[in-house]
Amino acid sequence: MYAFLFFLIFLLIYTVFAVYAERKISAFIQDRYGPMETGYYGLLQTVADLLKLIQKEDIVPFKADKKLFKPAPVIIFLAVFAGFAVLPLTSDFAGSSAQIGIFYLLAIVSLDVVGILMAGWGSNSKYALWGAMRSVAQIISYEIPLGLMVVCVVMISQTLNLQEITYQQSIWWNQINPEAENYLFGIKALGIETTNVGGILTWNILRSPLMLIGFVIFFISSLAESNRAPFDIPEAESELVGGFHTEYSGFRWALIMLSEYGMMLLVSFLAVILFLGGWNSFLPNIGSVKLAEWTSGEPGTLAGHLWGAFWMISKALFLVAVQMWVRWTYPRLRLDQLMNLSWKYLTPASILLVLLSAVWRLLMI
Amino acid sequence: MELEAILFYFFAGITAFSVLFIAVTRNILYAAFALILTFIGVAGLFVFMGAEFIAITQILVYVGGILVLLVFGIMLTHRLKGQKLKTDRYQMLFGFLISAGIFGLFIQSIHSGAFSNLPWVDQEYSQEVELKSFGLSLMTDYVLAFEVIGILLLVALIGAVRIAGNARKEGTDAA
Amino acid sequence: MEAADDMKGYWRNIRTAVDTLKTGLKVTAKHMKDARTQRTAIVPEADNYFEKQNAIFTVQYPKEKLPVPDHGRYKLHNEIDDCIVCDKCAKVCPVDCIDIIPLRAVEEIGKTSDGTPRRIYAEKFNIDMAKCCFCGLCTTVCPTECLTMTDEYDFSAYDFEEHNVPFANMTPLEILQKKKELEEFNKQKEAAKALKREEVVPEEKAASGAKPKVGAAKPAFKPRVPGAKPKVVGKPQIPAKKEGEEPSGEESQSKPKPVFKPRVPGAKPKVVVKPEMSPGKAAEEESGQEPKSKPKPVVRPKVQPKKQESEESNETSDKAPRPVIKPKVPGAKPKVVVKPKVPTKKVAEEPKEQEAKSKPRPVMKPKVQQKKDEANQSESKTELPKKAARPVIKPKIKPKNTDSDKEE
Amino acid sequence: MLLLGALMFCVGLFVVFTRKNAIMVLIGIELMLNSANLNLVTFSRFDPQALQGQIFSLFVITIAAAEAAVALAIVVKVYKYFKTSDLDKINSMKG
Repeated sequence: MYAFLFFLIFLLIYTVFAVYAERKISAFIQDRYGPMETGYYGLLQTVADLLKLIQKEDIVPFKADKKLFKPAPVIIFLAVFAGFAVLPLTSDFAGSSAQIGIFYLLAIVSLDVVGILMAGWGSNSKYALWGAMRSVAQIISYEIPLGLMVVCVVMISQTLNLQEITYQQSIWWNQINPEAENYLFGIKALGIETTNVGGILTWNILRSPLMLIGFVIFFISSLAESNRAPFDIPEAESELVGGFHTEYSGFRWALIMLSEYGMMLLVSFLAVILFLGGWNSFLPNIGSVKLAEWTSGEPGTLAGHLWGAFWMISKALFLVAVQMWVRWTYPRLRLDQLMNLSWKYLTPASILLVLLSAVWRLLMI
Repeated sequence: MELEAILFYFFAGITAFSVLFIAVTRNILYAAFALILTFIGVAGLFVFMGAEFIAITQILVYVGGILVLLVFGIMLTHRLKGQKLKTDRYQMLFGFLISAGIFGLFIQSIHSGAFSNLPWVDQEYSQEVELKSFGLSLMTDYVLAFEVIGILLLVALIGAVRIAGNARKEGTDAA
Repeated sequence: MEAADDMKGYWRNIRTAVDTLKTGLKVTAKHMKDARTQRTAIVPEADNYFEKQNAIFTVQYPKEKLPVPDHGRYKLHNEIDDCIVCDKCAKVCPVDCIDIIPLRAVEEIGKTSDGTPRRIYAEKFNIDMAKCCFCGLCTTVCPTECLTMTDEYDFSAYDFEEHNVPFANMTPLEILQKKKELEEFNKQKEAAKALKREEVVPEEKAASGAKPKVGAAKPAFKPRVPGAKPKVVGKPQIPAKKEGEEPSGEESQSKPKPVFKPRVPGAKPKVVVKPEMSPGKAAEEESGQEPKSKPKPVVRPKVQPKKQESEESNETSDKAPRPVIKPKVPGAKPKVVVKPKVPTKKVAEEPKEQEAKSKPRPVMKPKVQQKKDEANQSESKTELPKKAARPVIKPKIKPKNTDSDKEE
Repeated sequence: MLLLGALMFCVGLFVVFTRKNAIMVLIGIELMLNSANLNLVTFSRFDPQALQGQIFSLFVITIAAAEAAVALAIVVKVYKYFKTSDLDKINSMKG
């Protein structure tokens, strides 16, 4: 329940500043300043925008299918926000530690598609319809490499529980599982035990180096999942005006944007949990210099919460920043290039990775 | 417990309502979206019966896959707005009689059937289904069925793509 | 074979993709890093012009400004003390943005800084910076170099009028005084010269007399004055504006008063013009038209070209009443400048007095009368129909004229 | 629970019987499959560790997915050919 409230508030605040950050990053990349006038260094620009959006008239096109048009943004937002339910924020603070956490997340996020379809169809606009169809085709296509990467991690971790996946990447693993052992690159034969070293060495990207590639694939697919450039053909401004949210205005539009940024954060959190050690510090213990322990409190203590939240959020925000960086670097992919990338490159690669990580898992035992 | 009961009836209500809505509505698209609601309701009920995995699979496959396919099908067969989405109904009387008759039959048999006396029924509800045991039994006892299903799915996938040809590539999305 | 090639291409694709993606990220990262500093403005001639490509380029305008070259050609400035009011700038101006009313002095009033004697006061020296195209012709042509282009480029204003910069520094009192002086001076003078000048003076007086009546009338009148003298350029504007003023002039002058007055108060001077035109046309055309548009200004430009193009056709067709007049006038008589003014002013008076003067006039009269008749009818109705009627007429005029012209 | 399953099944049946549109019929079939699932899972609740019901319903879901894919492919193809998805009008087998 607290996690629910926390994520709701955090999501709102995060979105406000993510929009600001996005504008700043894009500006810096293009040798501009970005917003400068509202507030110090333009800090309040998004707040002002938000106020404006909320005051705006809620325009519903006359010919729109109102039964579909109106609830669509809510459904999109709900689908994204429901995903936050299973995220562990710190070692002892998580929404639901459901056994099937990651699986649930994948499923609930796919509800997003329904909202987009409703919005696209209900708007009674060709741009919205095309945008929705492209968006759905894209999301479904990229769900496959995304899901397969999740499968890889699950095979390495042997659990679907997100909290447990994170614990496995921490120095506290043996607190919940006394027999726990971590080895460098996950291979026992190497003989370098890292259970108590922690840090970056126990992150999934190093527990199984294959995950490095996996992480890249996951990141690319997650960009597509959240309709971010360079995979933003669903809302390609130059051809589709605004894609599925062309007809929306005011608060409903704000909700759609909120879910887009929420989705960015969600996939970043997911990537952090699955590959980058979740709430764990990246500093390893080196001999008697217990960097890992110093920079991550014991689970359940206040320090544990603070450090955990700090690492988790800063890692996720870093990934969000990378998403923005990527967005303002690459040109938009064409539809056929998009599908090519998914079906000819990412999917085969991820299937191969699934196979390889199964083998890796055998080596880990 | 109270909350759980309320939630249970809530999901059951959603399911029943949306199912009836499908029967009544004449708009295919609304029917499709009501079907989503049905599936979500059923998924919720699955959770209450300790079948979390099935519930999630239900959402993932039905909502994320089949329904999107359905809506795409509707969009493609209705020429992207060219045609009305209404469907005619016919043989209302027969249809209603038959289904109502079968419904009555079901109700009667459910009431008269003493399920709790079946030999394999364990009276203690074991709520938590271990995900591990689920996976294990899937990969041991039912491995043949599992493989067959996999192949079936693959064949269906290829078949769908082959049938639809260039017209639609979404056939592959069902996977 | 193909498959092998394809596979090669496949791997190559992946490699190029990775390489290019990395390069792209590097480029943008570099820009992001350099965004901490700001680029300084470098002139293109500088050697290192292409060297610094990154860093923030934005100039936060009102707070920071880029230096302007000394010879910047932006806002015009007139040093009125050096100006000899030769009117050259106004003549050379391609967009007519300089508006000068000279006022002759009785004697030399001083010297400019380069020693040229000044003999004329500038009663008015306005430069409309909104019209100015910054070509700089006026500064080239200026004999005393009093008209220059400054480096001030930000002269945006909230009111359009503020772009019309006055440079004359005489007070109305002074002007009046100088005028009187000039008048006395003129009276003292004798012979034909005096006569000519007297023509100018009364006209100006009339203009000044008209000013208090209608606010909008002023700008309209002034152009006439210069127009009366040498300016051919001003003509296109003149007829239209005159039309607007006439009604007011007519009111005080001639019969149509009862008819016109009610209109005038209801509508602005400009609007009045249309009723005149419209009833005539409406009477002729009498078709059911919807009140479409108000773009009054649009009418004028159209009308004139039509007249010129279709003089012959117009004569036969009654549809283009006024247009007919003007072209005829120039064609018939050599005086281009004077006539347009005359007919318009006279219109009200002419119907009775000068019916048989020229072709155009007869054409006008019937219209005016019809208008009056109709106007009487329409006046008895409510205001709304009147208003509706006016706009209706105008749109008709244009399309019909053009259509009929083309068709004919 | 079983009642709900029965209701769903019957409505599915009703829809299949009374609609002309191929996609509507498909929706009805999906409903019927799902009601079967519901029953399977319900009974599997009484079946502690064997989980036959759940696993079977998993298979049902999978097959439903395959079925939907193929059926929709057929519907779309048929639509392209006949320009209608009304089942009554698709009555020639001349292909």
